[in-house]
Formats: sequence, structure tokens, C-alpha cells
Amino acid sequence: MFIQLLFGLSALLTVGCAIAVAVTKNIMHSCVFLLGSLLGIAGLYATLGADFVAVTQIMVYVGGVVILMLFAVMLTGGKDFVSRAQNLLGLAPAMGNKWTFSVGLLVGLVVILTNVKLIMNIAKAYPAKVIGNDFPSTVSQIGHLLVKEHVLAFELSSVLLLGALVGAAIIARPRKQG
Amino acid sequence: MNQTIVSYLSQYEFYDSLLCLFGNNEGLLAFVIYLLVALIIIGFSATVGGLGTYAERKISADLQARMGPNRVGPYGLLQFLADGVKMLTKEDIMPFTADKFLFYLAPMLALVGVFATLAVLPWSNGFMMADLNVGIFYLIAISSLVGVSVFLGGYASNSKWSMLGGMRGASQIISYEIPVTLSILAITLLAGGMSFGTILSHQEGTIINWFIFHNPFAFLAFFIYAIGALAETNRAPFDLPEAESELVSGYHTEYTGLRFGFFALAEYIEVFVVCGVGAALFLGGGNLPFNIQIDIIPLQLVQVVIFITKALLLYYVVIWVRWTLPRLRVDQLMSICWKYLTPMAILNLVGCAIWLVVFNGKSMADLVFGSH
Amino acid sequence: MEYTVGNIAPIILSPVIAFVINAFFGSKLPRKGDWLATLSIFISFIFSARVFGDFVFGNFATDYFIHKTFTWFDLSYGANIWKVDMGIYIDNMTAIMLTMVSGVAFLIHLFSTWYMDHDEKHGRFFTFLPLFTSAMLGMVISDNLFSLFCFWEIMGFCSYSLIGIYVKKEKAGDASLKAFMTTRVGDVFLLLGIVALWMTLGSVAYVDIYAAIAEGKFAGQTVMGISLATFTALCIFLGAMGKSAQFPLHVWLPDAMMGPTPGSALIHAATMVTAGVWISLRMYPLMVLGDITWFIAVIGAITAFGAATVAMVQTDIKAVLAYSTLSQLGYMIIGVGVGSYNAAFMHVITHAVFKACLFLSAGSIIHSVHEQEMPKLGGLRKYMPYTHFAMMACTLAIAGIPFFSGFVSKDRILGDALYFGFMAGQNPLLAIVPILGFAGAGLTAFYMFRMMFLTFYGENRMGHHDSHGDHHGHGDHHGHEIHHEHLDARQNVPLLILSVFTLGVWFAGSLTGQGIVKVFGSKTEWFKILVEAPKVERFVNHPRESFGSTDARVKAELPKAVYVHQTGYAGPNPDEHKIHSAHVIGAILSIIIAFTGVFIAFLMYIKKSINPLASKFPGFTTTLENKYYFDNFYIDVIIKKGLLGLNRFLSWFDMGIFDRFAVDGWAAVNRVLFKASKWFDNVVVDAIGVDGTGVAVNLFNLVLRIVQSGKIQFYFIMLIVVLASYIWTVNI
Amino acid sequence: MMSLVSYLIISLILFIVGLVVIIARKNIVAILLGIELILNAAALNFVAYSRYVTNNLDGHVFSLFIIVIAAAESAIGLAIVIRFFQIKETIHIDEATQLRN
Amino acid sequence: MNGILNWILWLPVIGMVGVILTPKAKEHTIKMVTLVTTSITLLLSVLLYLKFDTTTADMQFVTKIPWISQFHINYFIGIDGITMLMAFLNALLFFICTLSSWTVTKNLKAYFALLLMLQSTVFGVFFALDFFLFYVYWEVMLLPMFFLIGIWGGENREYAAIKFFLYTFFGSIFMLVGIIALYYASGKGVDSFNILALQGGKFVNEQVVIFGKTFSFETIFFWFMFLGFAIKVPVFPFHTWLPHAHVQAPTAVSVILAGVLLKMGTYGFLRIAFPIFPQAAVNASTIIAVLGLISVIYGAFCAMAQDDVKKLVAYSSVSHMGFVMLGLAAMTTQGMNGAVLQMFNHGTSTAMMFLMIGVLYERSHHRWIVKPDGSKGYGGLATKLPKYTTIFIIGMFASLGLPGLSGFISEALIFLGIYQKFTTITVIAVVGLLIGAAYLLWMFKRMFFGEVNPEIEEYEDMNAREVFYMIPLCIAVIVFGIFPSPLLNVMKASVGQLVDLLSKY
Repeated sequence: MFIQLLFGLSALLTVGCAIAVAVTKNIMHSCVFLLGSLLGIAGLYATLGADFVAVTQIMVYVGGVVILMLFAVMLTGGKDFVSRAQNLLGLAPAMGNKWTFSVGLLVGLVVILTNVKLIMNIAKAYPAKVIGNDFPSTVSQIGHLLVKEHVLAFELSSVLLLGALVGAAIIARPRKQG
Repeated sequence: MNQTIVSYLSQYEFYDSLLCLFGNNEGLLAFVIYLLVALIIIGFSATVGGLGTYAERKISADLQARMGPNRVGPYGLLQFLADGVKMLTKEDIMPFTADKFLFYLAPMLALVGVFATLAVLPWSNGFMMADLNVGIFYLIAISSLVGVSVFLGGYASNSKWSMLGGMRGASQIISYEIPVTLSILAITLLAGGMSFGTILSHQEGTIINWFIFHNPFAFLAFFIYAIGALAETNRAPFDLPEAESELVSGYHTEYTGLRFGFFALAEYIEVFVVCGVGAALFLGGGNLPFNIQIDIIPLQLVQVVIFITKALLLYYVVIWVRWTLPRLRVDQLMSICWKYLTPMAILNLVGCAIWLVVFNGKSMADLVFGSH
Repeated sequence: MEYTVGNIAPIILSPVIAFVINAFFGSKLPRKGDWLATLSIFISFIFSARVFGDFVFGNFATDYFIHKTFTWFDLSYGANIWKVDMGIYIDNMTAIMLTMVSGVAFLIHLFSTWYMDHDEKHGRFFTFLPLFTSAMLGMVISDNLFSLFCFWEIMGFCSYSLIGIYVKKEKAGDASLKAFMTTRVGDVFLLLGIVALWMTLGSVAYVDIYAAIAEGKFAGQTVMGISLATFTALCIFLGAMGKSAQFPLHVWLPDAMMGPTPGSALIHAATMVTAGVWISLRMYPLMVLGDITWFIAVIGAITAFGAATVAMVQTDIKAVLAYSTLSQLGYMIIGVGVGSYNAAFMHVITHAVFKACLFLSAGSIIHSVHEQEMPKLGGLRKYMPYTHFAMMACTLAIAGIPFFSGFVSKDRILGDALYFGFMAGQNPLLAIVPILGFAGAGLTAFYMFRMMFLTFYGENRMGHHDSHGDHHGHGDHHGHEIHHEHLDARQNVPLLILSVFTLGVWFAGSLTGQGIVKVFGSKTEWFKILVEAPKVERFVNHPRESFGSTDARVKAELPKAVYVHQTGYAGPNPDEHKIHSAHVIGAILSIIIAFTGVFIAFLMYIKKSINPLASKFPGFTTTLENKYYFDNFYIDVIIKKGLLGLNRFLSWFDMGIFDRFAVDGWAAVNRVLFKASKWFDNVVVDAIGVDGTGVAVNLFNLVLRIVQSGKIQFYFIMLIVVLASYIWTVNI
Repeated sequence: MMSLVSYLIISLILFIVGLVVIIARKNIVAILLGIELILNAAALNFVAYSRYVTNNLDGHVFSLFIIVIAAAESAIGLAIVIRFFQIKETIHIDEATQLRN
Repeated sequence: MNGILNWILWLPVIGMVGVILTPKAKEHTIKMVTLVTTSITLLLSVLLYLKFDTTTADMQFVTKIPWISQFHINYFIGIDGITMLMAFLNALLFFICTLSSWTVTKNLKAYFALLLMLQSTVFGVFFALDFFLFYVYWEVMLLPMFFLIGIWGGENREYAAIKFFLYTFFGSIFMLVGIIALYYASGKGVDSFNILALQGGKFVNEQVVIFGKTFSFETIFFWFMFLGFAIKVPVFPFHTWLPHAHVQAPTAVSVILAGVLLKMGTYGFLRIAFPIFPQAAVNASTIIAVLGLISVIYGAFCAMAQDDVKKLVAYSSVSHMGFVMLGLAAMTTQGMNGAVLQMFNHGTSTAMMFLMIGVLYERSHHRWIVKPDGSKGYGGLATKLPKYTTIFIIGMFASLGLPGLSGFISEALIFLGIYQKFTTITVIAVVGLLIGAAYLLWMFKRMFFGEVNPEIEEYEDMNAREVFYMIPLCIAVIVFGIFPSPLLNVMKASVGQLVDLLSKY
């Protein structure tokens, strides 16, 4: 029952916040809604028994990515900018308007149409099966997987992170005058 | 397995009778138990937080040879209630140019973030809301919401002081999360798990079994943790986000009334939480100094008392530090974190791992007194 | 007595060790290591003297020789055997030469310790002098032309270094460059000759060359149309001409006097310059086979006479000695050319002794009075009695006065030349050889006594400086007072020792060298007996010895040395009687001529009854003073106009023409090609082909421009749409 | 209520929303937000499949890697945004049409 | 034991990575890393020499690993006697060049990284026994050279660098065509890129049709290869890049260029052009000898006219490499051995000359013997710089072939070798010796003798570092002049084998 409750709440949070991300004009709010959406996903992970992933999700996104986003927004002013470049139709859209949303939705619709069929097929292939509410601890298993089967990816991701760290520091470093 | 308060209580006979009371609806019973315990914990924590303000003032007064609050209640003990009432009754002012949504949201987030951590705090072996497999990890993760709230609060106020305070706070919290996490990771390495239950069970026994005395690296890790935790909770000497001499009051400059109270409360409770975590991770938590096989509720209560005592002792140290050390500069703050604490924490982690390999997981005490 | 590495190597190696020590640590040693150098030469002398004693007083046959080799390096691979051997070849000639070189070198070193004292180049001088001595000894003892060439070049290097030792003087640089380059001209030909011999005969060891001559291996061999024997003999003699400063490669020797006087004494008077004579003597059978003896004689005669004429007008005491050296070298070469093998070699030795002594005496004067222009000297006899004694003895020797060594050796050469020119039935034009030879002998007596009279006799022309004696130390070295000479172990003793050996009796055994009054009994004519032209037949199939093997082989089989008089003449069919009469005529002639020369000098410079030549033949004198304009011709015409002009032209051609047009010209060609292709591209391809298409493509461009907007989102949309349609079509 | 398909639908919605954000919004930061959403949709799928289909933890590991990559990507992306802003003084995506300057 | 060769080959690369990873500001560390790398390489090459088996002509220390197996291309390295000497020379010169580059200031990190890269590639060229590998190293070598000249060079460096690059590249294109032709001619089999397997006159009877006419395969592709190698040597008509490159290159690069890179050309003849196309090589020997002769004489004459001392030495390199070509053209035991020995000896003596010029250039910042305005560039150096003069004399006399110093034996051997085949050419070539002495001594006289030029009054004599890095070369020049056997013993088997092969045609 808790699980179902958690699932419902999380799904609601996820989807609602995600849509809010899309429709909110204020980018700062968008970020905060993203935060909500990510927390919701963490909840969904929890319902799937992925405790480690869920907590990692919170840790990385809430503690890191979203704050970074907020920083970026703040450092870039958080205002709307009007592009000097014109689009195809000679319009100079602001940071999103009904036209762009229409296009986006249209594309989204295309994707939905393609995926609906896919999901239906999947639903047929994997009929809903009832799975118990026992959630074995995943931490040690993930640990073993990371250093055994997926050790290469693990190491590569560490290199990637290091690279990202250094790269970000170099790119965002204020240039010396002259 | 995830041990929870419910599963813990279910081993006692009175649980069955309670179950009968709720018409054998386990879910409902669990819900009620969770609710009750949560209310107790929140109430307690709020009290601790409130008393924290009192303690702060009293101890500072003591350190400065003053009297401190002494009018409301015996020794001024009820001062915090008076303050609380005052806050509740104050006008809730919102700046005109503020971002209303975020302005509301920020204190909430702070409180949510702090209260969420209470769910895994190990009051005793049994009395834990939930002993998650990823308990300590969860605690670290969810407490980073406080950082977001600090930032949002600073931003939403649309005031320069707030903005600067928020940015400082966010960067400080993110930065210091790293050494703190790394030093905690060393402990999880020693314990072999991230759940508080596991961690505590490894520290059963006397003082020599505490993780702080497990090996030199763990000893060092405790201090890294302590320093990092101070910074994470924006306590002096790391209270740059609310440095009153520079930023009036930092990120909550524009907040008044209840919302300010939220922030204040969140801060004090968070201090308590980090002290509690420190106690649980390094100082043996609520473990009794002797090994008792029987498991009865009063014993658990003794454990709770021990745990709270340890946490409050640390709390005292935190306040003591505040009134002892001067505030750092921003660059000093960052260089301490990135140039000293982080490398040390990494070395500690590696050192712990090497220790484990070399001494086959034995602690210093084991090596000295022989394994038991 | 055994000849092992242990008792041969010190001859060469002890000076080398001194060289190495002085080169690296000389400046740290007391007196900059001059004692070490002198000591090392003395060790060489001891070991050489042992060899000398062994050969001259020993029990060996006259044509006994020691030949031992070791492998220097080996290029053999598989069946292809080829290795380079070095070794020693010691016969009587070698033994005498070794002793002479090391002895003279020792005395000169001893003198130099006095002469070079307080000189800024003291250390450097005593670094190179032992190296030179070592190389000279090595050259003498070498058993083959290749190692001879190596030592030969090292001597050249030492000569170069010692001539240019006063690096601050621009002239020293010029002189050293000139010396090295002029000898180098000969050296490359020498190398060529060695290469030719080596590659034809398979070896350049003397013994193998002699054997090849005896076996007739030269027959039919030609190099570039010339017979091999002539070619190689000519090449080797050209090398000898460079080293021995024979006309026309003589120009370097007078300039070589830029170096310190003892260095000149050793290198440019006593030893190195005789290396050319040495190699000519060693290769004498080849010269005969190549039929170039007449050429050698003519070259020698020209040098002997020409140098003597130039010496007459020189005022610098060292220049007079330098030209006299040239002249005497000419006599040695005449000796080789006319087949006076023994006398030529004897003249090498006697000349080495008296010329070294002359130079040392000159050095003694120069160092004492700091003046070397003869017109400014005079009357030194009173002040420097020992030097005067030594120098007078040597002058008598070189002038060909009887009882002195120069008379013995030169007289024999001239006698043989007389025979060669008039009696041997040669080309009558070759009569020029004895004529020039005798004329040169007279001139020699004249200019040497001119030097003696100007320097030691007459009034002291430095006297006018005495009144200004308090002007000392103003850098004006004309103003030194002359002190009376005291007997100094380092200054005078070497001179006196050398002057003792200017007596002919040491070499000839008889007082005049004519075998008339014998002094030493049975071994009177030891020199004449022991030194003779190699008998090539003796070397056919001789067994080879390497170091370490015993050399007792010959003692048993060879008869004891027999001091029987033999002629040193190896020319065509010697006629004993003719030769004897030629010798007698030559002796009488040369005595007359020598005394005439002395007398004229006496009249001119002591009595002053005859005016010096200069006033009578001003044009001729100018020519002589300019050394027959050889330097001007070589430097101004050949080098500056010819060689440097050619160089400049080639260099200009290389960078200005070849590189600029032929190489970088490619760039220009390519540029033209670029232009052509550009034109083609613009007009043909672009205007017709592309623009035509382009109009059609323009429409497509429009589409592309929309697509390629640089806007990421549009790309993203396209991506998603394509992906979606793909998924749609694959119909999962 | 809880089944594979329900998770897939949630993830699909997240994906679509992310897509719309990427396409519709012109703010580069917003586009980064959209990318985060899409990445999370993918990660959610992984975990859902892991629980409902494969019954092992590889999906978890993959979603962890996705999180890692998302973190790295956002760090770099935001650094670029800030740099871009310093140069162009805008973060309008349409201004970013040149590869240099 | 085979690993030692790989270590020598790759150690400079490791050093280069080390240099790259060192922060730019830590200049001393960069230098030390380079120095340590080169010195270890030198020690390893000495070890290699000690382990080398002189009795056999076979390849030693062979490593063969498939690389591109579709085309039978292998990572195939090994050394014989010729390569042994070249490897040792290379290791020695790079060690010295590192020390001589101590005063480089401009973009030091890149300089040393490129230097190490150059060392590795040069080793690669000498070690490679696979044609493809050889070509790769041959080409890659151009890259660091190009940048070293183009960035750290003199005023006209771009021109020189581009000229060097294009010239060499032009030649190597032809070589590439030759390699491809060999690949097809050898049947694309397992050994079609194996230099060793291609050797021995396997293509004597092959024909090739070009524009409808039939040519001998050997002749055509020998000349293709010839072009590639002759430009590198450089032989007379292809020599003009050398003065430019030398004059513009920094000291160390000049040293490497003259000391090692030129030898790659002659090495190519020895390893590739002659053994693979023996018939054509024998046929072409007259032309090679004539070109070598022209190089000797022409280089010497041009050198004499130079006022720039570095250009003078550059032309002297042309002249000396002409001797090597003469020795090669002789195809006799003496000539070939002399040529290889001359390769080594020229490497040491010219390196000395260039290093000494570099030392002087650091003090004077010009290289004019006679300045363009006619005044003396130097003068009286011997008085002012005694140590410098001593070492300069050793280098100079080694260069002009004084017996007792290294140059003489090799030149003498070359003359002995060439005389057997081409007498007239020998007679003319001795003039090269004469002029060789003339230009060097004349230069010496103009620079070192005379009164001390006021301009050189403040020059300091060589410091300890400079003396230190000259000492190994001095020792090499003197010791190998007196005892050439250590060098000759190493190479004579390999050279002998080649001579045997050529003598069959």
C-alpha cells in the first residue's frame, strides 16, 4: 500500500513537475520544477527497489546538478533574451513562444505515435506480473557489478568525470585581460 | 533488510494486541505508528532546535561572562518559547520584487530537507524510523536540499545581500559535502555497509570499539567530518552565508516571522542532526558500553538517552567553537576545503582501505588487546 | 738483443705521455711541465741510443733489419681477408736517425727550458714539442707508408700549432695556415701515391714494396696512362717536396719562423723538414724504378741555389737561417736525385746537428738582446763568447770548410752531382745540377759568413741605445743593455754539445772525409758502410714477424758485419774510376768555392772594401728581397684570383642560380601551373561546368540553407523525426 | 497500477516533455533541463526493465552511469553556457550558430 | 634481451610524454626529464653495444609483432652492425644536444618534447626492418624536424623549414612508389614488406612496363629509391636544402641534422637500395661515384666562399657526405667499411663543429666570419677563449682528417676502396681533402688569430656544462681515431655481407 501510494505520488510529482518545467516561462522556476521532477523519479526508483540508484539520484541531481543549473541561471541573468538572429519565418522568437511550442508538441506527437505502438507491443510481450514487495539490498550487488563486470565503464566514467571537472574549470575560467 | 520502527516493534507481544485493535490491518497500524513516532521525533527535534537557540545564547553568555537569558522560566529556559510565539505573531513581509513562488518555497525546502534526515537518525538499535540499506547515503543526499533552499532563499529575496549570501551558502555546502562524504565513506568502509544498523553494530562495546579509535585514519576522518559539518550547517567559523558584518543576515535577510523561524529552526535541527550523525558514526551512537543480550524497550530508551547525550555534547562543542574562532574569508574557506580537507579525506579513505587490507579488518584495539 | 714492445714503445710513447700530461695538467705542474717534456725526450734518447749501439756497434750484418708488425685493425670477413698492420722497421738508417732525432730534440728541449722561460706560451710550447718529437720518431720507425703518413700529418699539425703559437699575431696565423696548406698539397699526393701502391701491391710496408720491385710487380701497371712506378714515385716525391719545402712548394718555410726559435730549430731545421728526404731515401728504389731521379735532382738544385740567393739579402737572422735550411734541403734532395744515397742521408744528420745549433745560437742571441735584425746587431763576440764559439763552428760546417761535417756530406753530394751532370752520360741539360750546386755552395759560405760578420764582428750597432739606458721597460725592446754571457747549463751547454758534433771526423772517420787520415781505426767509415740503398732482392719472400715472436732468427744465418767499403752509388753501372775522380775534383772545387765565399764576405763586411750587392744590382736585389715574387704569385694570383674567385663563383652559382632557379624555380613553375589550372578552373570548369550546374543547384541551396541554419534545435527536430520515422517503418 | 508499462508511460511522458523543452525553449539552460529530463527518462526505463524483465541489477548500474554522464554533461554544458554568455552576452540558442568567435 | 631495443626505441616517447605532462612553468623539470631520458637511452645503447654479437651479420635483438596483418605489415625491428653504430651515435648526440639546449628559453616544453620525438623516430628509421614501418618513421621524423627548424630557427626559418620538408617529402614520395612496387612485385606475400626478405637480388629479372615500354624493374625502382635517399644525404644536385636548414636551425637541431639525419640517407642505400637492387646498384655505381665526387669538390669549394661559419660547416657536410657516397659507390670492403665509419665519424666531428658554433653564437649572436660590411666578425678568439679554442681545434682537425683523429681512417679507407674501381675519380677527389683543409683552416685563422676584436672582449670561455658535453665527443674523436677497431669490428660482418652480395653482380 505504501508502495502504491509512493508510486502514485512520485509519478504525479514527476510528470507534473516535468510539464511545469516545460511550460514555466521563468527559467529559475523551471529549474526548481526540475528538482521536483527529479525527486519524483527518485521516488519511482524507490518503488522499483532501486534504493541505491534513488539516493544517488537525489545526491547527484539535488546536491549537484540543480544547484549548478541555478548558478548558471543566476550568472547568466535569468532574463529572457531576444535573439538577434531570425528564424525561418523571419520571426525573432523570445525564449520560447507558442510557435515553438507547437512545433515541439508536433514532434512530441510524432514520437508518441511511434512509441504508442511500441509500448503496446511491450505490454503484450511482458504482461503485468505481480512482484512482491520484498526489496533486497542492492548496494553490495551493485558494488560487485561495478568492480567486476562493468569495471571498464566504471573506470571510464571516473576518467570522464575528471575530464569534465577539469574541462569545466578551464572553460568557465575568467580570461585574463589582454 | 530494511529494519523499521514497525518491524522492530512487531517482535514484541504488544504489537499483536495493537494489531487486533486496528482490525488486523497492518498497513493502517504501521501508518499510525509511523505518524506517532514521526510526531514525537519532530516534536523533540523542534524542542531541541528551540532549546538550541537558548543554549547558544546561554553558552555564549557564559563564555563571555554574562548572564544570558534568564527572565522567562527557570534560568530563562522558556525563552525559546517566547521567541517562537513572537515569530508566529509577527507580520509575514514579502519584498515587492521578490520571486513569490521561490520565496515561499525556500524555507519549506529547508525544513523538509532537515526533517527528512530525521527519518534515518539512529536513536537506538531499535528505535529508528527506518534503517535504510543506504541510510547514511540517504542522509547526505537529502540534506543537500538545505543547500538548494539556501540558494533559492537568497535568490528569491531579490536583494543583494541575500543573493550573495545564497551563493556563498550554496557553494560552501556543495564544496564541503565532498570531504564530509569522503570521511563518512571511510566509515562505511570500516562498517561494510551504509545502514546505521550495521554501523552501530560494529561499534558495540566500550569506547575502544568506537570507529573514531578504529584506526588513525578514522580518527582523522572524524575531525574532517566535524569541520565539514560545521561548514555544511553554516556554523561559525564558516557562517559566511549569514555573515552579519558583511551581509546583514545573508540569505534570510528579507525573511521575517514564521519563514525566518523555519530557516532558524532548520539550521538548529540540522546542527543537531550532524552532531547525531557524528555521534553515531564515530562515537558509537547509542551503544551501551557493555554487551547485553536481552533486548527490552527500557534498554532502548537508555540507548536513546546515551545517543542524545553524545549528540548534545557535540552540540556544545559546536556552539563553543562559534564563540571561540573568528570567521574565515571566502577564499580561505574554499582553500581549506579544496586544498586541505578534500585531499586529506581522500587519503584517509585510501588509508582506511589499506588498513583494512593490511590488518585484515582489525581495529587498533583488536591489535592491542587481541581480537574478541 | 730482443726488440720487444717494452723497449721500442718508450721511444715513441714517453713523449706522448708527456704530451698528454702537459696538455691536461701542464698549467698545474711546476714550470708548466717543461722538465717533464725534457725528461720524456731523454728517455726516448736512452732507448734510441740502445738501438743505435746495438746496430752500429753490434754484431749485425750491414743489411740486417728488424721488421715487426701488429694488426691495427682488421676488416676481414669470410674469405675476404684485409687488415691494416702497423709495425717497426729498424735498420741502420733508422737507428742513426732515431738517435739523431731524440738527441737533438733533447738538447733543444733543454735549451727551450731557458728560452721559453717566462714566455706566455711556455706551457703550450712544451705540450706540442714532445708530441712532435714523438711523431717524428714514430715516422722514422714506421715500417710502412701508411703509418708513416699518419705520423707525417701529426708532425704537420704540430708544426701548424707551433708556428701559430703566438695567436695574437695576425702574421702567425697567416704563416701557420700557409705552412699547413702548402705541405697539405704535397700530402694529398702522398696519400694518393700510398693508396695507389696499397691497392696495387696489397701492402705498403717497405719490405713488401721492395719485394714487389724485385719481383717486377710494377711491370705493366698503369695509372691513368702513366706507369704505376712513375705515378707513385711522383706522388710520393710531391709529398716529400711539400714537407721538405722544395721548389715550388718552398714558400711556407721562411714564414714558419714566426714560431719560437727552438721550435724552428727542431721542426723547421733539424727534423721535420728532413722527413721528405727520409721518405725519398726510403722509397729510393721506387724513384729509380719510376725514373724520376733526374727530376728530383733538378728540383733540389733549383731549391739549393734559389734559396741561397735569397738568403744573401735577408737581414733577419732567422730568415737567413731559414733560407739556408731551404738551400741545404735542396742539397739533400740533389743527393737523392744524383744517387748519392749515403751522402744525402749523412747530410740529413750533419745538417740536423749544425742547423739546430745555429738556430739555438740565434735563439740565444735573440733572447739575450731582443733583436733579430742583423743590421742592428754587431760586435756581439765580446758579450757572448760561448754562443759565438758554437755558432762559428756551425757556420764553418755549413759553409763547407774542411774538417767540418758539412764539408764531408756536402762534398760527397756535390761530387756525385758532378759525376751525374757531366760524366754519367745523362742528358746534357742536367749539367745544371752540379753547376747550381757548386754556385749554391759558394753562396752558402758567403751568406753564412755575412751573417756571422754582421752579428758578432764589427762595431756594436746597438750602442746608441746605451745612452738611453734609463728608458727601459717602455715596450721598446731595442733598449736592453747587453750583459756578458755566463756559462749556463741550459743556454750554452746544448750549443756546445752540438758544436762538438760539427766536426766531420765523427761521421767520416777521417779528418776531411776523404779517407786520407783515419782516426778511428777499423771502423773509420762506419757511416758510409752502414748506410746504403736498399737491396730489393733481399726482401723477396722474407718471413713476417709479429710482436712477441722472437727476433733471434737472423743472427745465426747472417754473417757478422763486415766493414768493407762500398760505394753508396746505385746509379746505372758505376764506374769506379770516374766516380773517384769526380769526387776529388768536387772536393777541390768546393774547398775553393767555399773559401772564395768566405773571403768575399770578409771583404764586404769586415774590410768593407767591396760594396754590398744591393748598390750594384738594385733590380736583382728587389727581386731577391721579394723572394722571386713567389708569395705574391701564389697568394695574389692563384689563391685570391683563382681559387677564391672560383669559390665565390660556385657559391654564387649554388645559392644564386642553382638553388634560386633550379630548386626554388620549381616553386615558380608550380605557380605558373597553379595559374594555369586556376584559369582552367575559373573559365572552363567553373563558368561553364559549375555555374551551369550551380543555377540548378541554387534551388537545392535554398533548401540546404534552411537545413544548415546552424540552429541546433532544428537539427534536433530533424534527428527526432528521422528516428521516429525509422522506428515507424521498421515496425517493431 | 504498478507495472512495466506504467513506468514506460511515465518515462515516455518525461521524454516527450524533455523533447518539447529542447525544441521549444530557446534558453540554453532550459535546453539543458530538457536533456536532463530525457536522460532521466532513459534511466528510469533501465531500472524498470531491470526489475520487471531481466531480474538483475545491470539496469541499475546503467542508470548510475547515466547519472554520472548527466552530471558531467551538465557541468561542461553549464561551463560552456557561462563562457558563451561572457562572449555573446546572451544565452539564446539561435545565437550559437558559429563554430568560432 | 630483445626488449632492450624496444626500450631504446620507446624510451624517448615515454620521456616525451613525461615532458608533456610536466607543467610548462617547471622548466628545470622539463630539462631534467629530457636529460634523464636521453642519458638512460645512451646507457642502454652502450649496453646494447656490449651485448652485441660482432661475429654475425644477422639481425640481432629482433622483435616481430604483426601490426597490420592484412598487408603482412609487422612491427619488425632489429639491428645489425651498421645500425648498431648509428644507434649509438644517435643516443650520444641526443644526450649531448639536450645539454646543449639548456639555454633554450622559447617554448621550452614543446622544444624538448619534439626533440625526444625526433630521437625516437630516428631510432625507428634505423631499427625498422619492415618497409612500412621504415617509411612511417621516415615520414614522421619530418614533423618534429619541421617544427624544430620552423619555430626555434633563425630569421628565415619558415623558408628553410618548408624547403627542408618539401624537399625530403619529394624524395620520399618516390620511395613510397618504390615500396608499393616492391609490395606488388614480391607477390603481396608474407614478406612483401620485410626488408630482409626482399634483399638479395630477388628482382633482377623483373620487368616493368611504363607508358608501354618495358624497363628493368630494378633500374627504375633503384633510381626511385636513390632519389629518396640522395636528397637526404644530400648528394650534389639535391643538396641546396642543407645550407638553408643548417643556417636557420638551432644548434641542437643542426647537430642532429648533420650528425644523424644525413646518415639516414646513406643508411638507406646500405640497407635498402643496394641489397634489394644489387644489379642496378652495380650498374649505377659510376653515376653515384661521380655525384659523390661532385659533392666532395663542389661542397668544398662552396664552403670556402662562405662568410657565415655555419653555412661553411653545412657545405663541409655536403663534402664529407660526398666521401661517404664515394665509399658506397666503391662497393669494396675498404670503401664500404670506410663509408660506414665515415658516417659515424662525420657524426661526431660535425656535431662538434656545430656545437662549437652554437656555443659561440650564444655569445656573439651572429655567425659572420667576415661581416657583410667587410669587418671582421671575430678575431683573436684563441687569446680570449683558450678552452674553446682547444676543443674547436680537435673538432676541426677531426673534420679535416688529421691522422690520430677519427676522420682520417674513414677517409683513407674510402680512398682505398674507391681507388680499386675509379682511379681517375680518386685522383680528383683528393683535391677535396686539400680544399677541406683549406676552408677550415682559413676559417680558423680568420676567427681565432690576430688581435682580440673589441667585440669579443666580453665573451666568456666555455662553462662547465659546455665543456662537459663536449668531452664525450672529444673522447670519441680521439679514441676512435687511434683505435677504430671497436667500430670496425661491429660493422665489418654486416658490411662484408653486403659487399659479398654486391660482388656477385
